[in-house]
Amino acid sequence: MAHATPTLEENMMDPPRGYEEGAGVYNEKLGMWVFLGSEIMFFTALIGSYIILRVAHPEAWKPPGEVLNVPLTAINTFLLICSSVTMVKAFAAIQDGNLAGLKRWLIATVIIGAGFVGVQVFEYIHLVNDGFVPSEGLYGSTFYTMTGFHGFHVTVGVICLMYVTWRAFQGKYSAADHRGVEVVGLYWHFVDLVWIILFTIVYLI
Amino acid sequence: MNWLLPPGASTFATEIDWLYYVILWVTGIAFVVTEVALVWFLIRYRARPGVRATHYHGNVKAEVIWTSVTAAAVLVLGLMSAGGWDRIKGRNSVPGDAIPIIVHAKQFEWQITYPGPDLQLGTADDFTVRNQLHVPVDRAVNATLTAEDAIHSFFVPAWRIKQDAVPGMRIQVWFQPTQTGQFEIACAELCGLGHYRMKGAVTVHSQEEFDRWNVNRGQLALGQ
Amino acid sequence: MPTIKSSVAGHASATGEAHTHEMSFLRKYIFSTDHKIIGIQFLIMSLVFLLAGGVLAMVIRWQLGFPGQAMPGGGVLPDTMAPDGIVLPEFYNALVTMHGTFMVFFAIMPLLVGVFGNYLIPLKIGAPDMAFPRINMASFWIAVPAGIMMIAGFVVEGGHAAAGWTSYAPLSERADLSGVSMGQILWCISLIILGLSSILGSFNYITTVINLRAPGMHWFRLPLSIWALFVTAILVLLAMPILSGAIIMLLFDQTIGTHFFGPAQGGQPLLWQHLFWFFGHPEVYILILPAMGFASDIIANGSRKPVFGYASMVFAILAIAVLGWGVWGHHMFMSGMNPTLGTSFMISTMLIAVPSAIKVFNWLGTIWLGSVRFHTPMLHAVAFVSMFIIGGLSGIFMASTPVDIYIHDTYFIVAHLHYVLFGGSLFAIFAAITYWYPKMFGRMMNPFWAKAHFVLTFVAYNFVFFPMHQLGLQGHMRRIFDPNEYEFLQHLQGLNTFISISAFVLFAAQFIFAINFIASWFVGEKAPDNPWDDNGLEWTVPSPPPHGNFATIPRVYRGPYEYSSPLVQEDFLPQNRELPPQPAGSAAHT
Amino acid sequence: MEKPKHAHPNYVGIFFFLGALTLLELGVAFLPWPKMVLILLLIFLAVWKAVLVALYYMHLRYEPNRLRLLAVAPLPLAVILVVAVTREFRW
Repeated sequence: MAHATPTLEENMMDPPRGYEEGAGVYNEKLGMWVFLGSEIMFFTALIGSYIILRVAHPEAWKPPGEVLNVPLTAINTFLLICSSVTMVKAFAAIQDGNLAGLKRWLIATVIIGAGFVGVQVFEYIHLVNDGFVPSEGLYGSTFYTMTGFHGFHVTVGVICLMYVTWRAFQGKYSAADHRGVEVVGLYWHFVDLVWIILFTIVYLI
Repeated sequence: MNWLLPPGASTFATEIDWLYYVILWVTGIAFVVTEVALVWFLIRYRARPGVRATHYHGNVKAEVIWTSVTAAAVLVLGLMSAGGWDRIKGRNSVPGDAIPIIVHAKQFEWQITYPGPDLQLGTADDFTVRNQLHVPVDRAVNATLTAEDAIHSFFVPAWRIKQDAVPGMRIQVWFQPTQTGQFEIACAELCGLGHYRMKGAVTVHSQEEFDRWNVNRGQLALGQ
Repeated sequence: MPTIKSSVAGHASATGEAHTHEMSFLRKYIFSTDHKIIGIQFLIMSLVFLLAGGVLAMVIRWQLGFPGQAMPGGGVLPDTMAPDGIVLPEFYNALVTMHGTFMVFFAIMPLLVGVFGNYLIPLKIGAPDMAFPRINMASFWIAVPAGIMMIAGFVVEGGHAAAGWTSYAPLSERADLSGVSMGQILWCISLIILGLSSILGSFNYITTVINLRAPGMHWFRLPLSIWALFVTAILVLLAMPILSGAIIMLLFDQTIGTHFFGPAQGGQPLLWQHLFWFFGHPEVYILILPAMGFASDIIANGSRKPVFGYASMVFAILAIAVLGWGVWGHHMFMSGMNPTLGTSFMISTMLIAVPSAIKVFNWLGTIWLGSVRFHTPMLHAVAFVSMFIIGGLSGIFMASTPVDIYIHDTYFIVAHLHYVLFGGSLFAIFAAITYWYPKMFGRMMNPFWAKAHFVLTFVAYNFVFFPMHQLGLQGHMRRIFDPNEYEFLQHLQGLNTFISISAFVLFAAQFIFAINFIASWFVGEKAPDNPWDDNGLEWTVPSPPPHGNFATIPRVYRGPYEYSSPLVQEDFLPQNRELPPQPAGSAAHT
Repeated sequence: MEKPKHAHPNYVGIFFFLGALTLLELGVAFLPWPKMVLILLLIFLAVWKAVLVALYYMHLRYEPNRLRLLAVAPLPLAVILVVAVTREFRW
């Protein structure tokens, strides 16, 4: 069981050397997955409350499309899926050591992600102008809390992505070490995944 | 001072107190056995010069035994409790001939609506009294608990009955007093500034006395 | 044997570059990324909150012991709290609320998880630091504003939150019902921030334990304290966000007029209770599992004997953690919940008694055939076991739904929870502080005063909390400002006064500990590396350990409880000591 | 140590498939079918999409088993909470 002293040339994408076998992935990736477990529980509280309240008072909700703008949100959903694929393309690029590709795809992801937030703000403004506010019964309460906190997560994701992009422009990532890209990517895809669920249960059901 | 449970005055008191004493015995024995063993081991196996502790990692057989004994004991207690719970709070536990009343809790009083002489709620002879619960002895009463503002909890210690009153919900609680006399209603759920003085008086009448009171008040209500 | 420089071995730990050069005072002691410094920072902060929570308890006990009388020194309080030193009911409600909040969230939980999670995990598993030292530092510095905000609630208009530490809606969400608005909002925001701090801490612990165990430290060689802290971190990670989510909804109900918990437009008060206790019951185990872990370590050391049934101890921890997610409804038997649901929660609650009982029997088995050294940590650990027995057994009364009808929300519950939280967690915390103090500060605590503190605390504690069972059995409700309002409680005044006087003694005894703690820091006897002859890796390094902990990552050869092993002369055998190869079959247990 | 390489999954193909599923959802949501059928169908489609994202974009498919286990561990808790509490309102 001889271990070489790790050097900078080592592949940083491997689990830490010299320790007992752990999760089989490097710390940051494991940490992000553990953190996502916590995020799952946070959205469980919000989405779970929504389901419970809706089971208790089905009459407080309107049929899909009546209050909420489904076509607009469908476009927004599509945007978020686009940003997921650009993110994963960025990851694939740096896996192959393609720094230029990484920068390109990251910028695309940041722009599309910011676009999602923009559309959501636009949607909120219109809904509020139409009198659909958080204090409008259970429908408004759950809608704004769930989509609002999702939007907050997207915003945080965009900020993190901007940081990663900045680091990419400084050339900090390589085929041997692109932990930052992968970890932020995991978070970003998770946010996309939550939106997939939210879009269905909030807008379509 | 009474060192165990105070005297009970409803049918539930018998059942709950019995279960309480059963658990007291079971846990009491467990308590004495474990604490005596603990103290005895500490004294018996205190460090003494030249005596080395036994290098010993455990005994699976002993663990299996005490695990199964504990599991059996708590499961039996659980099953015993399940029956009592069902008789007291179960969905179908309310006797059919129970007198219906409404207990409406608000900061910081109990408003009790009686059915009047016809023993039917929602009729003209219904009447409401603040902080006064009058019931006949040996007759089941079914109270519908409602709350106006915060959560309150309807608690009559002598009857061993307690039930939260939650705004937005109608919760059934029933009881059958077995002794006439005066008792107290307390609020058992923190409900704000006056929580500590949100009390009511319970009067358990004989059946005739209750009928007289009920008819009187019902006629007053009709007369208005 | 692998030799890896600790500075590079944990390439994921960002401390690497900080090892060699001198650091400024600010980087070394204030904004430190060293898990040991962060642990000590948490220790100081949570002991301050423990004291504050204790002060609140004393005011509560004054009011109950001597209702309506002017409190000595109470004149300093403003008229909105206690005019002329006489406690007002609105202040009383804030007192019970904040006593609970301080103790649960800002004292016991950080003491167990924040302090010892930070201090012990890397040292005991043989890692140079946490996996993410900077996030670890953030976790402490996020907790500080949360604490300040929680204290600030006392001075805002309308007073502090007064809806109980459980903050049952709708009382907590409507200022017109409780008379409190800003205090409750601060309570919410503070706990959301604290939740973030706890989550950051716990995902760090989990990653560290999974990925940074020294070679040879496989799962079944981990000390039980680390097992307990690891499982606790998982519970924190998964339970805290539920509380955060619930509190966010409560905050929105108060501030922007949503309708989650207010019944006016279909909100459900019971939803708050379900969410709160879905967090709250795992929280109960968060507050006891690490205590159990410390007790296991210290009792094995004090008995000079391996822990009885190590594997079943681990499985009991895991069983408690898993079952702990299915019992939350037992806090709500009287809430108007579906009675069928009540029955299932009762059965699951009864079952969770089993792993707790296994642990108690195993502690007894550990002492059996031992050679008991009565050092202060051992005294506290044994007190923990005996008090936990009482707290555990009294839990069976309230698990039984019919009996709970009577004792729910009475002082019986108060007695039970203090037997578990004070008799259990806090005695284990005292055990842990006195045990690891030499490692933390490099000096021994004065053993005489440490024992004096133990004896006084143990006696006074039982005088305070045991009679509370009796109060509860007489129907004495929790959280009532003046029991004399009720005729059926008036005969209990004498008992209440007795409890209060005992409580004052209990409180005063804690100053012995405080003075011993502070004074030993400066003038205590210098501590050797391994004052208790313990096997853990943390005792193989200097007291206090240097930055980076280990000169080389240690190699682990056996479990942590090889006391009185026949393989060596001494009665302890450190985990990293390499022994010459044994003839086959003689070293069965490792 | 050489990292076990795998060819990049067909990310773009999955992207188009996700888009198609979204369109399908939009179509299903406004069908005049019984509400319960629609709900089950929509949830099925949403979970399908979510699983695709988790397996390929979050590359859980290529991770060690214990990491996959860790990732799905919180889900039973979510189910317990929702199933138990909805029983309050549907006795």
